[in-house]
Amino acid sequence: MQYNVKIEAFEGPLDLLLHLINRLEIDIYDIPVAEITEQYLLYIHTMKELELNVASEFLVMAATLLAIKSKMLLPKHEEDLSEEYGFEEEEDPREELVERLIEYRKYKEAANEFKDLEHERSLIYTKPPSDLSEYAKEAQSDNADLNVSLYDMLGAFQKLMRRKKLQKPLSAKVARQEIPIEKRMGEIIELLKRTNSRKSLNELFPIRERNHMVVTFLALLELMKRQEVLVEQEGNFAEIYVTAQEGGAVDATD
Amino acid sequence: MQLINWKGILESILFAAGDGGLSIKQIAEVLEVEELKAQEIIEDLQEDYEKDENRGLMLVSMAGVYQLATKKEHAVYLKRLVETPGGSHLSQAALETLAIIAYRQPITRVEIEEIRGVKTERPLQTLAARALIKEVGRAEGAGRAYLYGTTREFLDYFGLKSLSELPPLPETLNDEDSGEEADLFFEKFQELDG
Amino acid sequence: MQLINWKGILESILFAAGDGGLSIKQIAEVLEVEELKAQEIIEDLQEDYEKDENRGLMLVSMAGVYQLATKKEHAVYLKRLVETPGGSHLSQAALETLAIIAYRQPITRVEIEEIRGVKTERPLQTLAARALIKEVGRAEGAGRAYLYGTTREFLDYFGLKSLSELPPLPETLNDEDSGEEADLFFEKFQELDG
Repeated sequence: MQYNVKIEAFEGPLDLLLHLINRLEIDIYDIPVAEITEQYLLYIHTMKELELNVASEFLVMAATLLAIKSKMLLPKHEEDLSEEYGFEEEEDPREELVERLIEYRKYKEAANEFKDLEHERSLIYTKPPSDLSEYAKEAQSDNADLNVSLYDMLGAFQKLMRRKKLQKPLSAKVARQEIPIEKRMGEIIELLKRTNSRKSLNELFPIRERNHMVVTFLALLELMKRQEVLVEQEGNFAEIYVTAQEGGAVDATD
Repeated sequence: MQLINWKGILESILFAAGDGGLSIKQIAEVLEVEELKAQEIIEDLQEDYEKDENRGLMLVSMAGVYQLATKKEHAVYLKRLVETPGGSHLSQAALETLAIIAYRQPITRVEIEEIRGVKTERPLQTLAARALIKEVGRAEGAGRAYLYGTTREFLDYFGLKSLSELPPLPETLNDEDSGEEADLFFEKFQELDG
Repeated sequence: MQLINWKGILESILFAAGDGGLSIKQIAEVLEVEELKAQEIIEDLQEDYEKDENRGLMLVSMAGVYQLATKKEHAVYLKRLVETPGGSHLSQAALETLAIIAYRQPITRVEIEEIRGVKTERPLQTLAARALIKEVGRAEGAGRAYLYGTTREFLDYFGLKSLSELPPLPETLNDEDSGEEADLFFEKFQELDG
């Protein structure tokens, strides 16, 4: 499998050719076709020996190279002939291939620059938009002004996915160090008493990390069992609220 | 002379942690200092924010978690921000929410909030008001929460014949997370996608 | 004397907008100032962030919007917050395809394949799924093939302000040798085989 990965380091026949040109220190404008064809075929041969799936493009290129090679071998008199007819420059059978290689090389290098940019960008972190519902009036209902596309939606989603990775703060480390339920119970009681108000269930799960959420949930169950907190819901589907019970025994300072 | 700019680093990590915030323990771990030292840095930064009127943030502590928030006196500008939707685009928050609903419907608000990591009431209101989403039923179980899905208008607006025409999501996006608890969500996506 | 703490207010609203960012127009509207004045405030705040090492943030302009982000030098601390630092990078095939699209847009799949010399369906799918490219129209002529172009997310992903900020297309070859390992391997194999 490892071999497979390495051979696939070549994006295609042009990539492989560029690599050979580089390695053999060949002038791209004056490629020794016989030599490079031989090297190229050696790679293809080896890939086949390894029973790797050689993409058809590689075979097409092999045929192209062989065709160029045979054109290059055409008898010399033809060149004389063309000179007689006044052609300044005989068309080089390699020309088209060289142009393709040079064109491809530009983008291959640009891809490397993109890779650097990608890395630079990965060093900075942004934050999700804040929830501004407390500032909101009624929402707008006309879509004529909307002016967004599916791609804007997907783009927003990509941002979210990239960001998500940061929203599991230290989950590995935290997972190894157990959060004591007792401690979390203390924190919850402390919060409820300090603010002296009821809290929605949502507010009691400030850390969106599985372990912490599970511990918080268990802590709440335990507090309910011990009648330290009162849990209420006004209607069937309404928000659930938690209030501290008077005279609870859990020490808030712990 | 202080060689490490603790306050700057603390500001960075609190900023990136967003509404989730960080506990003193997490802060101490990331900064690789004792909790006592972390506490000191927190208080230093808190004081900076308070003293300097050119700063728009404050450092608050809620339920044992520290997080950055905007200063109360700037509320009027935030209100204006909400009322001035970005050149009449949907907000980033609304677009995210819409994407999650589009690909994972039917889905409850709580599930959406789990994915986004922030409260999502306002984006849901906006999307419902614009008829891009609607309540499509009720979830089973305790809360019988509303389930949201996309509407015909959603398809019309984005020029889709059906939901199956939604662009596929990337398969490789989460390769690195393999075996990690977090991405049940993504597995679900791939099932849908598959 | 300055009565209104513009910088603080700007910090507040940029903080709230998060990675959605704000355009100069939105900023001017919310602050109720001229765009020129808004620009000035932006630059002031930018300078504050840069000069003060005790600040962990910077004000960047990406994909046509201003947003707050953490300073690069704090990346090492932020990485500790994440379980799998780095995230999923684009493959070489995807990067090549994207480079061709970025410089040659609008462009059809066939044209891309001519340049790369290989089939490019999969990279195109990946890029579209990651919202880095989109269909921007149809080519004239027989097949009426889709034309591809880059998106706002593309600019954001690479931290570019606009397409005009793309690095110039390279013309000269560097002596990079990415396939060295493959070579060694092939040589070994040929020895064995021969």
